[in-house]
Amino acid sequence: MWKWLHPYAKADRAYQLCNTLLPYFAVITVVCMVVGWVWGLAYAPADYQQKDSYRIIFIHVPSAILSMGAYSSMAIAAIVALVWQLRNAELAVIAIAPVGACATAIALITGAAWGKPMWGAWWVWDARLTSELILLFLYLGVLSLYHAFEDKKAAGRAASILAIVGVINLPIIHFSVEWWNTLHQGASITKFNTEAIDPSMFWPLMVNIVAFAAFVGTVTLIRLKNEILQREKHRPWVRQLIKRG
Amino acid sequence: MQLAGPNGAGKTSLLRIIAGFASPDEGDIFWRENSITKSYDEFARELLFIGHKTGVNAQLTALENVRFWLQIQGYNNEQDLYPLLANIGLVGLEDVPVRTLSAGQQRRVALLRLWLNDAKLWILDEPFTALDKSGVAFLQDRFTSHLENGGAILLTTHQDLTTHFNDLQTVTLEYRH
Amino acid sequence: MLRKHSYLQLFTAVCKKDLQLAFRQRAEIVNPLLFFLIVITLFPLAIGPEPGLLARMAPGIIWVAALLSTMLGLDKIFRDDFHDGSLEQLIASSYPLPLTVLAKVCAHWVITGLPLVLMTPLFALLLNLDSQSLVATVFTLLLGTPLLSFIGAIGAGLTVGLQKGGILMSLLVLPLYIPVLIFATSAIDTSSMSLDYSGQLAILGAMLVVAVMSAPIAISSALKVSVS
Amino acid sequence: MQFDSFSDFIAMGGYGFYVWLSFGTCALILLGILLSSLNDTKRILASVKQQADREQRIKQAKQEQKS
Repeated sequence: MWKWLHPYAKADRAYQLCNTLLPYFAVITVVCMVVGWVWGLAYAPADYQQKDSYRIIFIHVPSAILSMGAYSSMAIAAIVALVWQLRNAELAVIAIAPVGACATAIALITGAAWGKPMWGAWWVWDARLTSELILLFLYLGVLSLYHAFEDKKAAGRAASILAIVGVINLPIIHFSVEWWNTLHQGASITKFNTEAIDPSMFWPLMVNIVAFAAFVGTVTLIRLKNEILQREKHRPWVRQLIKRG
Repeated sequence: MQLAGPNGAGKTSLLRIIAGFASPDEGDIFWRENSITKSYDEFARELLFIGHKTGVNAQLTALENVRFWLQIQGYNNEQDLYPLLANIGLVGLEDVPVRTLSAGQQRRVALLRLWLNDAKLWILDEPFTALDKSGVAFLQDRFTSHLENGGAILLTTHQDLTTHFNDLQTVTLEYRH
Repeated sequence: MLRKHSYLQLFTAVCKKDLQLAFRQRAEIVNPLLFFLIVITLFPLAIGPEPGLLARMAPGIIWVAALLSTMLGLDKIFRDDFHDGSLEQLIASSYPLPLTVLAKVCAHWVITGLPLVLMTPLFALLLNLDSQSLVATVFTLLLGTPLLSFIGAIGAGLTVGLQKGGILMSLLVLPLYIPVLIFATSAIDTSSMSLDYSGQLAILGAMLVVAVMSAPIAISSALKVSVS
Repeated sequence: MQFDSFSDFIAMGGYGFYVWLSFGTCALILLGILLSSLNDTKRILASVKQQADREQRIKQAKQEQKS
């Protein structure tokens, strides 16, 4: 059924594919990142309530969305790897994991920096920040599992299984943390919600989200190329690659 | 001195007792008239022990392992080890983690210590295991040169050494129920 | 082929090897820290995010988590060396074994204890510890974690030869950790009431000195038993 | 342009510290992961080259032994 997918099962074809896609992703990333940041920081109107501290939204929301997005795409790659026995998909799982972890870290830091002026404390056990923190633990779990194996094939398979188990648990964790937050609503913490966004803030946010997604794509492609090279180190086509410089 | 006997006759445990790793139920081990339990450091200075376990760390490379061993025995470890590694048959594998080497190659890394020490007494537990023809011959030359300059070797092996070493004494251990 | 006997050379050689090994497998440094972070996150989820309550319980949480994460890192000190035979070579070397053991425990502390102390401000953030008790926590951890490593190494030495030594080791060692826990947490409590807590620190320091002097001897005899 | 002068832009309505802290760490982490991935590529290609040289050394040693 997935006929068009099979040629990319061979490593060097996949390597070529990454090479061709990389420049496009890189260009989109640079353009959108510059436009998004300048637009968000300098030209978007200030929020009537939070004034200029709300500008952090332009990196907090995209990185939060991307941390979820990266994890689900990692899980999809894991499912493809395990169901269709596509070895390259396993490499994709390992390529995405560190980038997703970085996106989650950014979401956490920007969330804390945004929360400080609003609530006076760097870290507040708010529902979304807590589930973001647990997501970071899931990422680090997959990464440390992968690095614990000597033989990289088994490592890839184990990491894929953990990624799938993780993605199944994500909604459960999210729901229980939300419930935990409302349970302790007595505590003096307001919900971390963002009001309806009017167009002048909506478009820079969209540009930033696209920029972040393109960035995650670019770095994943670079890392995927690394993983393919690492896995095919002894193949002749890698040796030619060295000679061509 | 060769310690012979069927498997499980207690050869290895006797070697480990003599090397001071295990304590005998009765009796004691003496080195130069004083018991090793009291002055173990002097005895250890003149002892070289190579057991079943190679004593080589799998994550480090062959070079790092040998350099570390030289340091903990007090020798200077800056000496050039490449020729030594080459003529023991490990050329090209000097800077590869030892876990990627075969059992025979790992044993050769352990046996490299025989060329790098001035210990008088060698206690070797099955030194010839996993070694090929050239390795065995290589080792026997080293033994003869060590014996020539007054060293002593106590080893266990199933190889027939009498052809090579004429003044070899053999002690055979049997089961004692 | 003369042999010069410098204890410093042996000490640096053993430490360098352990640190080199640890940096070659980053997981050995990162895993205990991650474990510590996750244990710290569990408490607010269990007892609720109310800042006041968390701040009051923070010293206990941080110290129990420190205890458990050192325990996690302990069996690694001698396990690899025991299984690949390097431990035998260390015993059969002309250097005294307690010195080698001292070097190994110091290397282990640098790998597991020091990062813990450096990360305390982050943990204090999660439990919104006030700055006074943060300073006290850092001091108590700075004195306490080497103490935990030394005492724990005795347990590790005793159980290295056994198959399922992990659980047994914690049963042996946790009771020995109780005095350290009591004095450390009380030091942080007194600091949160902005009183002088140097008394508790002095006791911790004394315990550390005793441990540095006596533990290596106990550890080397434990290792000799495990090797035989 | 929302701000009349560059210094206002930096001050960011009094929240400058938080905004620039978050944008700064975000840029730092993004650059970090990007550079470390590019560095990995260099490291892997170098190790492939080193492996090729190692095999070359072994081949030479074999020839010397034969001759």
